[in-house]
Amino acid sequence: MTMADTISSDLNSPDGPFWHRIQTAPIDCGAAQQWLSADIVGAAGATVLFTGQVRSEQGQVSALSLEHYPGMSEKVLAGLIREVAQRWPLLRALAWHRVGDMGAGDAIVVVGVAAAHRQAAFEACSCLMDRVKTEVPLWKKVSGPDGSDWVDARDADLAAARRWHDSGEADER
Amino acid sequence: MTMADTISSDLNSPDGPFWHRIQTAPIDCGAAQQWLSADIVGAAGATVLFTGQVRSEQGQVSALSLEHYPGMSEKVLAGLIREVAQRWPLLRALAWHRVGDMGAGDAIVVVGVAAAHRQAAFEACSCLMDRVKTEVPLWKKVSGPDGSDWVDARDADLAAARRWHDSGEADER
Amino acid sequence: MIRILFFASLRERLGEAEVTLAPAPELKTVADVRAALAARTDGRWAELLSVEQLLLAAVNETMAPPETAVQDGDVVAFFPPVTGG
Amino acid sequence: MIRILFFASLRERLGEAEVTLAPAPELKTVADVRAALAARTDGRWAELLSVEQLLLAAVNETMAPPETAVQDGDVVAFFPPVTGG
Repeated sequence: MTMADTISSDLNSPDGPFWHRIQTAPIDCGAAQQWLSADIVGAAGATVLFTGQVRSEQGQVSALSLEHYPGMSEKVLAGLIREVAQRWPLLRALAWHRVGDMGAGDAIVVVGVAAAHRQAAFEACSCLMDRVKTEVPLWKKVSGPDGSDWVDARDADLAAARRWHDSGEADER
Repeated sequence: MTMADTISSDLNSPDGPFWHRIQTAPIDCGAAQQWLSADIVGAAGATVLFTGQVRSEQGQVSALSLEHYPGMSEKVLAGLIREVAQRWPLLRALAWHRVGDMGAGDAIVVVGVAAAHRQAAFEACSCLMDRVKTEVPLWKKVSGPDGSDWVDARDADLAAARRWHDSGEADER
Repeated sequence: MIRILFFASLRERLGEAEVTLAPAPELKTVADVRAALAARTDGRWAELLSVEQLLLAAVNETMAPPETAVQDGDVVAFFPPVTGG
Repeated sequence: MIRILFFASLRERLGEAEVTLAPAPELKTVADVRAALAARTDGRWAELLSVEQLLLAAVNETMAPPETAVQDGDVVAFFPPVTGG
């Protein structure tokens, strides 16, 4: 029950409109973009893809290790996608999050959406990412020349996530 | 001087931080994402990539043809990237726009940025795209079962671009 | 000479992509050039270049409002509002 | 039994990833479970689970405020604020 080292089961799938995944394997951002764009009916005019990568912080970070709560992390991720897709008219949405050990420059997370129009795509992707940061049970530990330590949650991230609550969604639940 | 059918010269380059391109060849969105993420110093924590694709509009659009003003379109695109990079701290930015003939589902444009933090990346990418839509000399003509016609400019696009003027940039010029 | 370019629907409806005008004392601005073109009586010039039409202009590849100065050797372009992206 | 999981820095500092508590009349809520754990006198339980520590909780893989009911067979998890993305 320490660091998750298994690829979680995919109840969702690349064949449906939503695709979430917690994975130890490196994230293939190109594959994510390709899947988002592959809308056979041609109804998607816009895709927005966000990637978060390990920053080296001027050499202070050489490695990053991500722990999650297996089972719950997948469930929360799937729920966030569903909620965001209820608020904006999305044709496709994905959220892939890596766990385990990675190094500077590696992709930690990729979040993307496809929609008919760009405004909805930008807003939905931004909202989904803000909520992934603050609601999915994932914890970062960074290692550098001075040893390793757990990353503290940032107030700025909580404030960013609250923006979306104030303007609708959460109020309706 | 009708439809541009040449790939414009690249005064900018993949080796620098900014990369704009007007091209007749299909756009490779995966390559765009890869270039954005390839930040060797590891200072970029976030990338946001937008793609605009030809929508079929329930079969009303079978083909799209894009005309541009060769020379001016490249110049304006380069200028927009520079302006956006002055407003947000970007590590990389690209804007590739296709011209000529394309079909439903094809990528028309890809715009992307890399930054240390995600808020800046989302805002800069959204601003750059809004300005590309309203300032670069490009014109769409769509063909469908009922013939072909030029696309009218949308008030919503002008309003979207004005958002960024109201909140800073243009006021400072 | 002043080179004048037309793009997109304007080019198509005029049936011309490019014309030239000899520099003249009364051609001081973009608005003057447009008025000179609209004064042509052949074809649809008067209609398509009239001030009622929503057109943009550029001088030497830079967006130019009607009052922008024009001189010998300049390239002036007229086109409808842009629709890229 | 009630299964209790710990994650990240909390797991590391406690030196435990999982414990179990026998159901009891006084263990009605998440807050009760936390208080029972904080009452342990061995190691750093009192310090790390005290109400002063900012911790989140989940019951059966759903985020749960302190007043959430807990019953026999539930899985309760405690962890620090999340830092993914």
